[in-house]
Amino acid sequence: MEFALSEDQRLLQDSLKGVLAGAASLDQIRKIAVGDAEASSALETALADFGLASLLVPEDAGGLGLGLLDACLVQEALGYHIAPSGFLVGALAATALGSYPDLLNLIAAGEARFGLAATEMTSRRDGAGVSLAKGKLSGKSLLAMNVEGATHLLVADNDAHLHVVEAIKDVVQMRTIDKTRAFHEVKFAGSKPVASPETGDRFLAVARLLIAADTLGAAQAMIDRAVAYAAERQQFGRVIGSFQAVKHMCAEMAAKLEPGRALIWHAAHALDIGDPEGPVMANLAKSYVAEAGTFIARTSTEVHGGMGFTDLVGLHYWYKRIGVNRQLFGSPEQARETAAELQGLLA
Amino acid sequence: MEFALSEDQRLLQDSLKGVLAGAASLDQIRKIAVGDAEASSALETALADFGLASLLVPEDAGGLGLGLLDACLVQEALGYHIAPSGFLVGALAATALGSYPDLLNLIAAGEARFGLAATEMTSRRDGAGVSLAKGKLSGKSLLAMNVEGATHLLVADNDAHLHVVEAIKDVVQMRTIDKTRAFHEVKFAGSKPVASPETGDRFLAVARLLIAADTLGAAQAMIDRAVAYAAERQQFGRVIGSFQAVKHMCAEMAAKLEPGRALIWHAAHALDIGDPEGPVMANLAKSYVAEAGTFIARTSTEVHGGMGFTDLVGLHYWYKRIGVNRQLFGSPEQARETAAELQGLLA
Amino acid sequence: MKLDLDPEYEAFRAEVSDTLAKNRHLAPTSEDKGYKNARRIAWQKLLIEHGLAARTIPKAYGGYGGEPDILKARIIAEEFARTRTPGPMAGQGISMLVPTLLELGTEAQKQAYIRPTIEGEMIWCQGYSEPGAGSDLAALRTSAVEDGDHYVINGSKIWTSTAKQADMIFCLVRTDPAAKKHEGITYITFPMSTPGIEVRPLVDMTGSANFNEVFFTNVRVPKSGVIAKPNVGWQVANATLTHERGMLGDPNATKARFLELVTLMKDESVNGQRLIDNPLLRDRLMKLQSEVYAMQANGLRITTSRLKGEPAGLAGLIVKLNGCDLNHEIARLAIDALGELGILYEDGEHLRADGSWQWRYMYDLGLIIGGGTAQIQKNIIAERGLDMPREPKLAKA
Amino acid sequence: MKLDLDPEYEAFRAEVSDTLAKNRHLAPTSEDKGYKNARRIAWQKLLIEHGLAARTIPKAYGGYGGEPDILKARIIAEEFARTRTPGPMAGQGISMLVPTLLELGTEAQKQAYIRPTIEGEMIWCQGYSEPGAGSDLAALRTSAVEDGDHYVINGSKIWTSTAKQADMIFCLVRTDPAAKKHEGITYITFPMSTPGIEVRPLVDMTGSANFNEVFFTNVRVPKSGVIAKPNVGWQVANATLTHERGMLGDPNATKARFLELVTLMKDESVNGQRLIDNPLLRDRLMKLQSEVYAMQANGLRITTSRLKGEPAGLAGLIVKLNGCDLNHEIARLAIDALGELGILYEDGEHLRADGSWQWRYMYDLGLIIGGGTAQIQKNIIAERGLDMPREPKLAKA
Repeated sequence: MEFALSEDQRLLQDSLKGVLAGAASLDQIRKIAVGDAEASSALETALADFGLASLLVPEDAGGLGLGLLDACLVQEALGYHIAPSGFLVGALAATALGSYPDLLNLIAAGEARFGLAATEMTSRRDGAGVSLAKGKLSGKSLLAMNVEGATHLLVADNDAHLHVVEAIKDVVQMRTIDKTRAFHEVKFAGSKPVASPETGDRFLAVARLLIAADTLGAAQAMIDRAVAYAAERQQFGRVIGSFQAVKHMCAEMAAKLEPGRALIWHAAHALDIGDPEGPVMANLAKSYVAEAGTFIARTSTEVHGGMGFTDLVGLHYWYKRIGVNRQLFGSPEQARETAAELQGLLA
Repeated sequence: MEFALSEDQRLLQDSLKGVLAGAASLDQIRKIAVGDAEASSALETALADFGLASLLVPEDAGGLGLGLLDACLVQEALGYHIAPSGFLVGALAATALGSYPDLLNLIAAGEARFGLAATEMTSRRDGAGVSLAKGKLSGKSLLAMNVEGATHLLVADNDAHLHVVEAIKDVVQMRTIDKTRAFHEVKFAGSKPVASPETGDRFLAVARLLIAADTLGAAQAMIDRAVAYAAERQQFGRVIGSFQAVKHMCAEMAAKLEPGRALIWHAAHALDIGDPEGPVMANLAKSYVAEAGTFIARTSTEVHGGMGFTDLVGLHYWYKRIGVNRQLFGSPEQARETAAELQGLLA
Repeated sequence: MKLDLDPEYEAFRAEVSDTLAKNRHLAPTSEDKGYKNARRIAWQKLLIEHGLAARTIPKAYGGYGGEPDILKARIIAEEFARTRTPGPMAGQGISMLVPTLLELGTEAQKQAYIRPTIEGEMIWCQGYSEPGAGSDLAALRTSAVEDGDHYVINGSKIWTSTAKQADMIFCLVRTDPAAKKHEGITYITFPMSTPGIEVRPLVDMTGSANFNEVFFTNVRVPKSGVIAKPNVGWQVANATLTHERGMLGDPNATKARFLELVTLMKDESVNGQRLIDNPLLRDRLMKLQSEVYAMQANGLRITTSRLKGEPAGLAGLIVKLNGCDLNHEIARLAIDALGELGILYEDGEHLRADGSWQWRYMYDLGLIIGGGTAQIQKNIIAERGLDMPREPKLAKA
Repeated sequence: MKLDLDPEYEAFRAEVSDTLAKNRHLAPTSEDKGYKNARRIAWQKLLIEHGLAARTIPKAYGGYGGEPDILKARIIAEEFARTRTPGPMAGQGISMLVPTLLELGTEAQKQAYIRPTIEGEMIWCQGYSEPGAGSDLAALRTSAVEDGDHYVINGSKIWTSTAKQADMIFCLVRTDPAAKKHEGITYITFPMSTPGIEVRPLVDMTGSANFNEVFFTNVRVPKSGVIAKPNVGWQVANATLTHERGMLGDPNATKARFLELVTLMKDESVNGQRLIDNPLLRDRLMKLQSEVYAMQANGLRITTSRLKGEPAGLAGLIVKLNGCDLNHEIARLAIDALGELGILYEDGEHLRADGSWQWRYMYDLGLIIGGGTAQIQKNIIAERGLDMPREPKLAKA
């Protein structure tokens, strides 16, 4: 038995972090946030060169054939560096499209790039919702992810069935607190699915797990920054990190987050080996890390004092990343309810 | 406008605290907890001499005609001194029986002593429940209060209607963590109500408000004890009250509890003057103080370190008082749901 | 316990209401923007004339000259709110500088500054905090060196709101670097037009610049701007600082915000269910209501203490800590209740309440930190409210 | 990542299971009470013989003489649990004194104490904490004054479990009052039958005496009881203390408790509704489950680190803080779910699970405090886990 990352996995994460330290430095992220196309495409190219697109595509379809645990490590690194990336949606598509080798080939070759319109799987509001009639999709979906530049969209219909359609033009950007990631409203007017994969409970579980991994990374960055700031900042003639209140705030952040890391590993591994508890664990991981993240986002900001509130140290990018992730793919409460349902605890 | 206690009210509370400092010293409470009849009756006599029984009975029925705010001050003092007393149930009876002057006269004269069997108003379990058929009560009620020595019982039937019956013999003691207050299972076999008062939302609101006042007192005592202990106890060459972590624990306890005091005053006054928001406030007060109390019970014990866990300092009497009060007359969640219902927020 | 007002006050309320009704047509509208807008200044003067602004400022300095009366002040505020009439001007000049001048200014300073300030003709900003001195405000290092009848100021300030618009600044500077931390500070006023002052907007997490940084490079200012005398600036500033801290966490503003949240949860639906019909969200809402009501009752207690001239004690010390946290939690529930749509900001068809819930969720966190972090507040509660020991002195490293 | 075991270990599991099945009829039953019960001692000896107890203790001292193997130890524990077979004896003699003796005892001490201790013929208690020295353990003041080849001990100890039953005590005493706090302490063993020792049961909030106080009045004990040498007792004690702290917060025990709570909430109803069908209670349950699963996964991570001989880092440092709190919260939910019936205790028709939820709710709070309060744990996490500065030294008062 070995509950730890393999040498390869550590290497994967470290080398990706190396790439991100350059292409997703805070300076670069600031540029991306104000719409600097050059910075965006430099990051995109760096990540494409790293081979992220083919990571989860099986080897026989031309991919690297890695697993969800590897994907979580990638997503954690992206969250740590608040890097925007199509990786999450691509990974979801790769795991959902197992029975569509042609699409997988395109993904592995970097020729198919997926967007995702699935918000209504968990929450339908403002008249949104996509319905399938006579083999065609109509309706609209809110807060679709990675729509710009996508060749395909993965869409959830009102019965929570998934479909793949080719790129949709009728989109409107929806501005959120997170300036680094783009979200869109997408309107479907008779699109014909090119694929309709069956994924059961697994799809939402994987989506929630990956977003949890993203929050794990972002929250870890906020802890690291708080500890580093507390070691530098002087007040009342001593570094603030020597005040028991500040130490305990940092200790509480670490104590809350660290078990979330192990839970994500466990959930990812369970999904990778087909353990039936995998989806339960993934939903619990989303809940656990979202709650820990909310606490850490606030607490790290408080440790930074007034600086944490300003744009000067840029801490707010992580705060907002965590805040947005909390809501994506459903609230912590919804994830817990799904976990209860998967265990047969609902009446 | 004056949102403060009157001189009379302060005097009432101070003089009662004076009585309790003697008759309900921790030594006396320890005796009562192990069933020392002499200590029990000394306390009972002291409180009877103080005139608690007639406090809420209108003047024209021979009572003092005081209000719920006064009753809350009394109950707070009882909670502060973890004193068992029939005051709460007596006060409930006095406010419920406004249209039964004969019973009020008996209460004021100390000739009627009330027990209360109303747990099933909020929670029915284990086959408990009291039903009225052909003018007679049958069934059983759990965790009835102040049954011993009672001449009358105030009973809630399954439709949440109240009735007064004469003393019931068929009772079995139910042991709880709180050794100072006695609870009983009561079986009704055809008792005939001598009164059936209508009180609407007010009855449960008053019950919850009074139990909140009891917790307020007990929690205040736990804060006072923690602060005093922290000023005495030395560790690592200094009093522990000089450690920021301990100071902040005490500050958090005080910050949580203090607004609860004002809320109880406000709710009591609103009920006294017939403000329709009174029952909402009383339910919110029960919720607020129960949650603050749970936090304080644990935190004060932690400030006391190992001593808090032992019987030596007796802190656990307050811990248990708060723990039992949390459940009595319904959980904080139930109180919040009642408040929502009273405001028309339920579908 | 008595929550209604004496007839005298009810009569006063009627009078205020009447004055507002009669003059409301003169009030500025949303068209009247900016600090020196003529209609806003005229309105302010009218309010002063009727005793609805600058009520307790002596007539000699341009005020109404009324007696201090907390209840009347509250009635005035309530009537403005109830009738939705634009209220009197606010700002750090009016709320902090003027009281300081009245207590410690020279006659010349009072004559020069109070009238234009309360009439809105002179805008002030505050220069207290510095990048290196946050919670430890007295560690400020902006220096003022004597040069004849002037001081030459170098250094920088942060969290200076209205610095761009201000005519004048009231500022804490270090005039005696050799003195103990609290004893070498001077409270000084000078024009923002003095050469050598640079104002840089300070963008914060909300995305806008609600504050500024102010940089001083060899700024020569006359000594006549000193309030009281040199090196007692810490004491001069402290009285009004306490006042500022008390303002954060106003329970009536919190209650208004809570009521907006109730409306949101009754009006919005997700998956065909009203938000308020979700038991988890409703329970959180009611828990917040219990806290809102508790803080409101706590506020009534404080008002009564003030009326009696008694110290508010613990009830007063906890307001900032509890109130700011409660505001943040109200915003947090609103965002959680809105779910995915709760992340929207700035504009767009699906945005709710102009994005104000997210704005508040961030800005309120700023307020939790600003004016004394939660940790500083807890120190104060423990030390002043519970008489616990102060932080022991450290050995020299 | 690999969560199943190698075939070698699966074979070992089969072997353990087989041994237990064959011998289970010899195991003590609920009739076999008390520490020196013959059947319990015989069972312990049988377990040692089969390598299921005292597995890594050398044969020369009565153990099985096996190699340390964390996985085998885990398999053994799991098989006892799975088959509900009474496990090996535990106690502070076996878990703390024996490892200390093996590392630092003289040959004579090892010969004299290890075999009877692991066989359950010799019961030990621990004398570390004192009423005046809780979190600050090294502030202990029980004195041991030399008198020829003896020490004379005066003082008192607290939190001494099994003091009533113990034959022997291992104890920290101050032998050099002039030395620095950590440098004048000696680790000494002596019989509890020595004249001058008084044991008083210490009743705690659960209502029972789970611990004792021990008072020493001129207790004369031979110097031969000293482990290692005089005045290094702090170092001697420290290794096993770390071990003890790690034991608090075992995630498997927590998970078992959680599963009992799930059963309770499925089986119990109030107002005709199953507890688990109450959305607020169910949400709290699932939140706890996420924490239980996280701590369980965290435990697997620690086990792997141990297997590799690597430090467990933060994952290890947080176990006590999180685990004890989680246990307390599980008990709290059980009580809240039971509502009014949750306050019952001791006995009675309506009592659930023998009152164990209330007992745990209190006892677990004791564990949050014992073995280092939550505040001490947070200091440790900050200083050792996050490399934050230690508490600065204070100026002399």
